[in-house]
Amino acid sequence: RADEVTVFAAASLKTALDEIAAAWKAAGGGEVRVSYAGSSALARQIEQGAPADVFVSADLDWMAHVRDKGLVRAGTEVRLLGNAIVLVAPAGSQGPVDLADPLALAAALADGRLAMANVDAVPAGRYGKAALTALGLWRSVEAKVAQADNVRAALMLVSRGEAPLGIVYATDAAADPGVRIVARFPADSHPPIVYPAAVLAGAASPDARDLRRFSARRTPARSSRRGASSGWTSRSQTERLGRGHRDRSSR
Amino acid sequence: MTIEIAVRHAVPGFTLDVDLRLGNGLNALFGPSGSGKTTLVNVIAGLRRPGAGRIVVDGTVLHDSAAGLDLPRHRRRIGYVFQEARLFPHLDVRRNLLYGRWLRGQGGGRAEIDAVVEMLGIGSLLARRPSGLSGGEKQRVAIGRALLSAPRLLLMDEPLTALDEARKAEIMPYLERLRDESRVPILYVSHSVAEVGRLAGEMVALSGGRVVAHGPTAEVMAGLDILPGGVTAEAGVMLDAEVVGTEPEWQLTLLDTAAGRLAVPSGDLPAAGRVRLRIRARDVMLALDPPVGVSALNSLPGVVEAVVATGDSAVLLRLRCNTAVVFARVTRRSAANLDLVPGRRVHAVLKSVALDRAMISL
Amino acid sequence: MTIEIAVRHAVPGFTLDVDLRLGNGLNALFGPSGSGKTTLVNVIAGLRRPGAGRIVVDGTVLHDSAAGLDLPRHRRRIGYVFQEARLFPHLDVRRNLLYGRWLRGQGGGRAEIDAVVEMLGIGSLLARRPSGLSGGEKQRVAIGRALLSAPRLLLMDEPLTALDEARKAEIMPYLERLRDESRVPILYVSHSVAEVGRLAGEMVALSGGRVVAHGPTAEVMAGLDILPGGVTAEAGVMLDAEVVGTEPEWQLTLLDTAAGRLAVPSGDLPAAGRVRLRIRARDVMLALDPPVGVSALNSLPGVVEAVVATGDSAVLLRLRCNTAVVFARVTRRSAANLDLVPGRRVHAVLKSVALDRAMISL
Amino acid sequence: MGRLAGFELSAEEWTAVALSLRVAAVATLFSLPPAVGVALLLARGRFPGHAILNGLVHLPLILPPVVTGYLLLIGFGRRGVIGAALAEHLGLVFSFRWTGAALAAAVMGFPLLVRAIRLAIEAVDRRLEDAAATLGAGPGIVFATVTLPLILPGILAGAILAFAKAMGEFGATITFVSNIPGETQTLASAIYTFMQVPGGDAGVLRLTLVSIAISMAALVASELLSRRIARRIETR
Amino acid sequence: MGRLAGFELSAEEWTAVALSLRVAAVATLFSLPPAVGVALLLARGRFPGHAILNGLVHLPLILPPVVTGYLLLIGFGRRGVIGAALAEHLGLVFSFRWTGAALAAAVMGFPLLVRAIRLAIEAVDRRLEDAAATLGAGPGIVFATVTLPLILPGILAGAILAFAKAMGEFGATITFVSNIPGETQTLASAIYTFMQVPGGDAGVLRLTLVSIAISMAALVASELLSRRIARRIETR
Ligand SMILES: Nc1ncnc2c1ncn2[C@@H]1O[C@H](COP(=O)(O)OP(=O)(O)OP(=O)(O)O)[C@@H](O)[C@H]1O
Ligand SMILES: Nc1ncnc2c1ncn2[C@@H]1O[C@H](COP(=O)(O)OP(=O)(O)OP(=O)(O)O)[C@@H](O)[C@H]1O
Ligand SMILES: [Mg+2]
Ligand SMILES: [Mg+2]
Repeated sequence: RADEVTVFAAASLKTALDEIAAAWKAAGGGEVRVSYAGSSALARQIEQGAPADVFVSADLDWMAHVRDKGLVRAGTEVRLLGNAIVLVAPAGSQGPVDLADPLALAAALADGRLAMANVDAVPAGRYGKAALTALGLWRSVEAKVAQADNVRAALMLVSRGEAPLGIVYATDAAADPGVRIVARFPADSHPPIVYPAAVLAGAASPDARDLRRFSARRTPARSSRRGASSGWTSRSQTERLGRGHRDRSSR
Repeated sequence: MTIEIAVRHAVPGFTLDVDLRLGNGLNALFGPSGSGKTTLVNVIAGLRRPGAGRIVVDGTVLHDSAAGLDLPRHRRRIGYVFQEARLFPHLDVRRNLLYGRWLRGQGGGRAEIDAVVEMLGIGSLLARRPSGLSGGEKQRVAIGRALLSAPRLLLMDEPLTALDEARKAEIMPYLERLRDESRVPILYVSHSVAEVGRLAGEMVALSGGRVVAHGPTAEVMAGLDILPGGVTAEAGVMLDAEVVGTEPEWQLTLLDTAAGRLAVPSGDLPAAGRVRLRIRARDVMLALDPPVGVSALNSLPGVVEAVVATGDSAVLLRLRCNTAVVFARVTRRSAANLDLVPGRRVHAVLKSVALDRAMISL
Repeated sequence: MTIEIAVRHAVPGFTLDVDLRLGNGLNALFGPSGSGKTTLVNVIAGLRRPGAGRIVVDGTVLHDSAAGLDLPRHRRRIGYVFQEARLFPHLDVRRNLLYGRWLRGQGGGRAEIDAVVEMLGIGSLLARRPSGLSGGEKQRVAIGRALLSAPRLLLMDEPLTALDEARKAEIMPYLERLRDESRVPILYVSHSVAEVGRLAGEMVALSGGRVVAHGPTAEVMAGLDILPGGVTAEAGVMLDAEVVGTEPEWQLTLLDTAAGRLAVPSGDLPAAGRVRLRIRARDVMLALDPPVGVSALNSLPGVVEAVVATGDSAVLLRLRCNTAVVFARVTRRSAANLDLVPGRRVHAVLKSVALDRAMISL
Repeated sequence: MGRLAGFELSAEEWTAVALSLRVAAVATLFSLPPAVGVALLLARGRFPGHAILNGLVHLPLILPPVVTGYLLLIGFGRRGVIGAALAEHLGLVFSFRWTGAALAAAVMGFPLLVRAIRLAIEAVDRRLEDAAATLGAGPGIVFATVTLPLILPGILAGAILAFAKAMGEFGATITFVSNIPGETQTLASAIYTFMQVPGGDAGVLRLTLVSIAISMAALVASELLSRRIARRIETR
Repeated sequence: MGRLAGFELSAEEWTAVALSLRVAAVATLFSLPPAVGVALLLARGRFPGHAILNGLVHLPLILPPVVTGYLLLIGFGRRGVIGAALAEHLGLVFSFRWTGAALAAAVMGFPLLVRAIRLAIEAVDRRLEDAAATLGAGPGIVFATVTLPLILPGILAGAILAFAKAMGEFGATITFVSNIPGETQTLASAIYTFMQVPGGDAGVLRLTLVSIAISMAALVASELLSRRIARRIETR
């Protein structure tokens, strides 16, 4: 199936990539098969010779890991999408939280938990921890963090009311009516949130080489359902975010 | 105490249909393989629910289909010695024996336990698990387990078949005592006429799921020739007898029966009191004159009353000796030779050694 | 064909230690419960590996501990009727019966199968599963299964105990024929002297894991009084006999034995040829003069040779009638009355009906 | 020291080990009685909802663990129908507690436990139970004195399966009670965390070996125990 | 249509359903023979490596599924020691094929299968096997004609457990063979994918119900079958 592109993509990108793939196909770009899984699993699979043409990672680290193994076709790497992290609370809750106030976050939590994705392993968690640290808030909430398997699970903990606050991607917060954003983390408080994509060295599909053309169709502007902002950062923002933090491992 | 059983129970290809009223004591259930003995016993124990019927033991209704009544099996207080031992594999012999007792909170009764253990010869097995026991050992433990559970009715399904004669001879007197002293009625399944004759007051003969004969063992035995699985060799009569004296030097005991006086080996017979004596037709020799110079000690004068049955080579004759009936089986040729027709006066000659302990029940 | 068994097998608390050489035909293994019969049979079948020893059947070494040789059980070609039926629960009766045959690729032999099925009376059970069978039915199917597996040695562990007399009477002649016609040696475990006496050419008595008597059944039987579990009632002799004539009108058959001529009921006896007759000591009455006017048809002149054993009430006398030994059990009182001391001339009086089919083996 | 250093556990990891043991043990022990009950119902009962109960028991096996975790969250979370009631009336809180991890492990292991026990119950010779009944034992006593001892090896087999499963379970656990070091971070969650980061393989290996060692020890112990029980109740 | 629309499956989802069925069926069927063999070894064998074999069998239960998946990837992947050998000599490729998903499901279900069969074997009355041997049946024939028929209910119970497990398994599968639509995307992986995106709940519910329906059907069928077998071999 030479005309078919197999994309290994981080599972959190499903909504966005499905739209991009549909647009690509509509523009005569041929079939796209996307295998959604955790970036770690995908990277290990690529390492073991997976028949993937394109890798879209949830963070720069796993992309760097794959690149270091010599599995990425040189010069094909792009920053496909960007994102931001926000502090969310269940939909019915009160007021915003002032992240500049060193006591506000802990006070808002009271004896509840702060839902985050795994702060050591999952990108969203790592970004959140970095931001909280940069803002000097980490110590005050460290013991109250509930680390979920992934950012979606963290979101769910908040929307189900299990946790009063959570740190998730802006895209997730935008898609879930069960939560409202109570604070946005400054973009410079954490490493850039970018989703790098690259053509893999073993890519079989000729179309895959045209990743730039593929990635041009990225950035779904609007979430079709609610008409609100989907939360993805624009292309220009993404490029900007990437600069200066290029390829830095956050660990 | 009475046992009323009127049940109908059908499985594909077999129907048990009995209506019985049994008295106290030991009642035998007799019949060929597949005649429904185990099925009936299971129904009484509550292990099979009859299609229809009523079972009453000692005034307690165990089952009444019409009234929708069915006493749970564990409340029936029935001791059941199964045809296959069914010992608990996870308990040692001692715990198997005491299982029922323990449930009824009767830890005590050491003497009774010891007596049963001794009688069954299982003292050396108490700490063992059932898995290593021989067939007969298992069966003995199973008997002990049922005996010790203080039942109000004891069901024993071929309990002694796995045992040797000597062991049977040890257990039978115990069952006699149980029957006579404990007032626990016993329903005793057996193929052995000798066992039944010795132990059972009443006897029920089953065939094809139906009762074909029922009555005092003596009477049913007398008709054994006509029973299915005709055990001709064992046909005979049961006589009530009174111990009237002993001849200590010869170790003989004298019994007075309705047929006359008989000398039998003393063995463990009491020195006084009543016993029952079984006289098998095949053990009776007939003589026209009182025999002299023969080893047989007993000779009862009597009259031939009837030819009960005629076989190929032998006839079964009913004699009246005094007031009692005695059967004799002789060859047709002897019957012709001696002209043994009704009315003929004869002497029934009986060896004392043929009237051994197996023929006498206490 | 011979069977050599010299094995020692110990389990905690019990040691089997036998050294036997058995001839062809049916050999009985006799002994009280727990004496090691099943253990021995299991060792021969290969189900228990003896601690040490050697087992040779018909020249084939089944086991030789010294040589480290142990023929796998499935290659021993031993038909085994277990003490508990052990039918395959997932196969119907027919498939149970044909299991061994099917394994040996002998689908045919319809006639033989039909004969076995008929003899065992299990024709109506063929399509049933073992679970619903009665105890006796199971046992009969188990017998059929072993018989039909074309074994070179047949082990039967109390095969008839679960059966009624009538059924036994049907199966025994079949076993006699099997013994005589098929040349398959049979090791037959039984507690029943009657069965053993009728069927077995040789007899081994076990007690506590050891052989306490071994020899021709007649000889061992004669010594039964001294055997453990003394089955005194069954003591007697076995006599070889020749059918010399019949009295068709009376359905009697005349047998010539070393002790003299005897008339017995004809039944299914052949009109000519040799049979064996068991005469129980308890059935022998002694008379000083030939009795007249009595129903007993047989009277053998003889001489008291010895008092073999003396019990409380009875003595066992050894007589010589012609060239044969016959035992008689009489009360001590009779022995004294008639002065039955060695050298005394007497007549052994025997009822023909006491010499019934159960006492005769073909 | 040098070469072994890589295999030394951090304090946090020791905590995870201890927690895993506690979670697995509690999950197994507490699910035993209901598992025996359900197995008994399924093996012996003939009632209308039989198939449904059977299906329900198998559900945690059929569903992806995260879905099970999600359902647990909905049911037993702080705002969950059952969770709220339990918290109010019994003071029993599952959400973000190790008890929740135990609940998740118990639920995930339940089908394994029930199946093993059910198989054992179905293998029991009911004639022995009949014999006990004639000796005066009511259904409860028959169960306690005959059935239960006879199915012990099956219960043990099921328990060891459930324990092993609890040691390895993390999908439902992390979804239900997330991953709070010292509270709900079990060995499996810790391993998973290491799997997610590049270069975490050494950590994965180390904790995996610990997990295997613990489960092996449990396995060997259960084998010995079960062999001992089996020897006591063999019928041969 | 309107209200049902949410429950209609897309073409891709139908593919996932079909694939799941195939994966679960193949995994269960192919793991049956080795499971019976291993169960036999564990139940009857007395050999030095007994404990190790037993531990190995339980490993997939003890390890977090992602670790199992990772080990499979390393061992049976294109570059894996075993995977490379199999591909070269037998042309059997697991990596990123549905066969790999089946392998993962088989491995994950193996402990359940073995345990169920082992319990059944241990419940067999060996005296019946002895009887068959005296009738001339060698060990293999005894097994085929006596043991096997008697343990059928246990095998069935194990198979249904393994099948259900295969339907729900995704941790090891997604780690080993990824989540490629039409090739390795099973129902469980599809559910996982839905769980990862906001608003995927409807998809999760829909696919979960399909998964449950399939497993329930299998469950009910196995119950009926097993009851039929059990009736044939009851000893009462
Ligand atoms: N594993 C064992 N451990 C201890 N004793 C045993 C074991 N197996 C058998 N025995 C003992 O060996 C003796 C012989 O047993 P066996 O089954 O051979 O007796 P048997 O002669 O067949 O008796 P029965 O007529 O009652 O069947 C018995 O006392 C039995 O308890
Ligand atoms: N479930 C069943 N289905 C069909 N027939 C059955 C079933 N249970 C018992 N039977 C038949 O009922 C008859 C009576 O069985 P039962 O066990 O009562 O006989 P029994 O008199 O105890 O015989 P035995 O002396 O051989 O033990 C047998 O022919 C048996 O095959
Ligand atoms: Mg019966
Ligand atoms: Mg025996």
